[in-house]
Amino acid sequence: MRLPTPVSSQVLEDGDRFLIELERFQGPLDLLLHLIRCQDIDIFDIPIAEITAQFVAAIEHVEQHLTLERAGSFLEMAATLVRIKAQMLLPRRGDLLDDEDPRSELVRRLLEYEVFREVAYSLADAEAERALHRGKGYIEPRPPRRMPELPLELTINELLEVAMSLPAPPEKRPHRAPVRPVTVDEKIELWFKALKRKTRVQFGKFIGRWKTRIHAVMSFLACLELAKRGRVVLRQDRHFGTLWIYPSEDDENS
Amino acid sequence: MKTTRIVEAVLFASETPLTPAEIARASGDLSAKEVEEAIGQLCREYEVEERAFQVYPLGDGYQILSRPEFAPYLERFDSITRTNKLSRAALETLAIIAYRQPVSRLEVEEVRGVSAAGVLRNLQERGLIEVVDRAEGLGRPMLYGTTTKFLDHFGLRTIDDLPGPENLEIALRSGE
Amino acid sequence: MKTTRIVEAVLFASETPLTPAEIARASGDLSAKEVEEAIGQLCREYEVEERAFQVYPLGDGYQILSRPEFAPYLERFDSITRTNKLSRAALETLAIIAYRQPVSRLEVEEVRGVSAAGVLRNLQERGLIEVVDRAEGLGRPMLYGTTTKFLDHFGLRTIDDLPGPENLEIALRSGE
Repeated sequence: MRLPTPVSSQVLEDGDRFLIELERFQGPLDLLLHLIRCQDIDIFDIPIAEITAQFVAAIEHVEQHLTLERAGSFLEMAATLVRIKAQMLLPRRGDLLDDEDPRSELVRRLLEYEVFREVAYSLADAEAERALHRGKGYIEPRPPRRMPELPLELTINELLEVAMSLPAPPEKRPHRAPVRPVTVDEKIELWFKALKRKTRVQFGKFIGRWKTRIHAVMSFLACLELAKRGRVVLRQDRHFGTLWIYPSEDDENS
Repeated sequence: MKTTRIVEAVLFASETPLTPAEIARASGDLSAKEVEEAIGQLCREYEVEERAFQVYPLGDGYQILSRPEFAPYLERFDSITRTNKLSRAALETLAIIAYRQPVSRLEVEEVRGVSAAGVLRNLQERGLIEVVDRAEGLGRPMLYGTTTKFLDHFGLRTIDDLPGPENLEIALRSGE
Repeated sequence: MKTTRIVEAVLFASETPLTPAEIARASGDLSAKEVEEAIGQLCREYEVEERAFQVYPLGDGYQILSRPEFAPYLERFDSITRTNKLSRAALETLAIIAYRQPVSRLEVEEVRGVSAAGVLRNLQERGLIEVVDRAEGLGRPMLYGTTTKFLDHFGLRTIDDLPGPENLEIALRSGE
């Protein structure tokens, strides 16, 4: 027998390729750094127009797929890049030495993030190295862990004290649900619902979901009422045979 | 890697006795007989070096345990004796079961307001509670009650001998 | 009883790192300094005897752990403590907290450029970070720091042992 194709591979669309790529990145700074570093770009002189275009292309499909929170951070960065790009186009007054490059704040953030990204990689190495050292109890107990046979430190007084401090017991089970009146009108509604998408319904099946007789009686009365109004047709081949309920012909279109 | 060292590493990392055949699983080319020999070697080493621990045969397996003469020091040590004290969660759960048995996990959770699966397993492993019945209804949940060991611990003959609320004051006073 | 043996018995029985002060509790007439000396002695002994385990410093405590070269043999057994590796998000967040502690959620988010709430909760649940203080100002945001368990997880003695690139200084200064 052939196994059904996993749903995930069926729904994969073109855009998801970007999604998979993006999942690799921790956030907009990570993606941006990747674009800069893998193209050997001087981080202190980022070609902002080019990078912005690449960044936007990478996140184009983000909105539909990523969680709002994650998508938001990528979109926010896109907006920042566009703003920087615009500022770069404005003529700058060359006479002021401390006229700051619009990219400088971004560069500072990128460098800062890069440092911690490096530290994170070092931590991963340290974690792997530490994991090679195993403590006592590393091997799973076999046979299953037995509790030490030493005497238990617990007095009856302590137990009683705790028992008394607990909230009162819940009402004795089983709970008796409050009796709710069963009405013919309610059953009529349910018949309409049951007949909506079916050509016929078996009476026995319809009442099968309730265990008490009152439901069967009310359901039957509802049938008779509907038949009287001409909304349904009842059919039974013989005495005590299966009872079928059909929606009447002129009810089809309503 | 020397066989003796591999066997030592495995015995060290295990908290329960392991049979030579089980220890041999550590390496593809290790036989139970070689493991036995290595254990003999370790025993002699620990003896000569007067280590605080020794390899002891337990059942059909072996385990490294501290020598009996160090027991008083270990007992003084909190974290080692602590294992026999019930946690607050275990104590509360035990109290609920003792006084309301038979009870289902759900009922315990309703009283304590938190998941009880882990605590129940723990108490069961300690032999203080057991499954005594199954409830009617959906899923037929297991019902827990206390064991004979529980009664023994408190010197009770039957569960009806458990003190009631009227004894609480006395119990509290005598507990001081 | 020789101090070294008592210390050995206690270290051997423990599954978590113990500080010298904690170990000293095993005996009435034992000082933390004597414990330190005994640990040094044990380290040398295990080294000379080429034991499969060694006493390792972790945080401000010590624990006997198997030597790394035996990891492949132990891995062939079922383990209860599966070392679950931390995600990159968790590692980056820890890196920031480790260097900038005490640090607020907002600061972590500014450096990483993404929300940190989930990661912080997760790290807190694993006991790797804790709330160490509250900042002044609006809402008095919680400030996070790393725990002893953090040092244990990465096999570090102190926070200064953290591996860090040369240009870290720049990043640290700009954080001020």
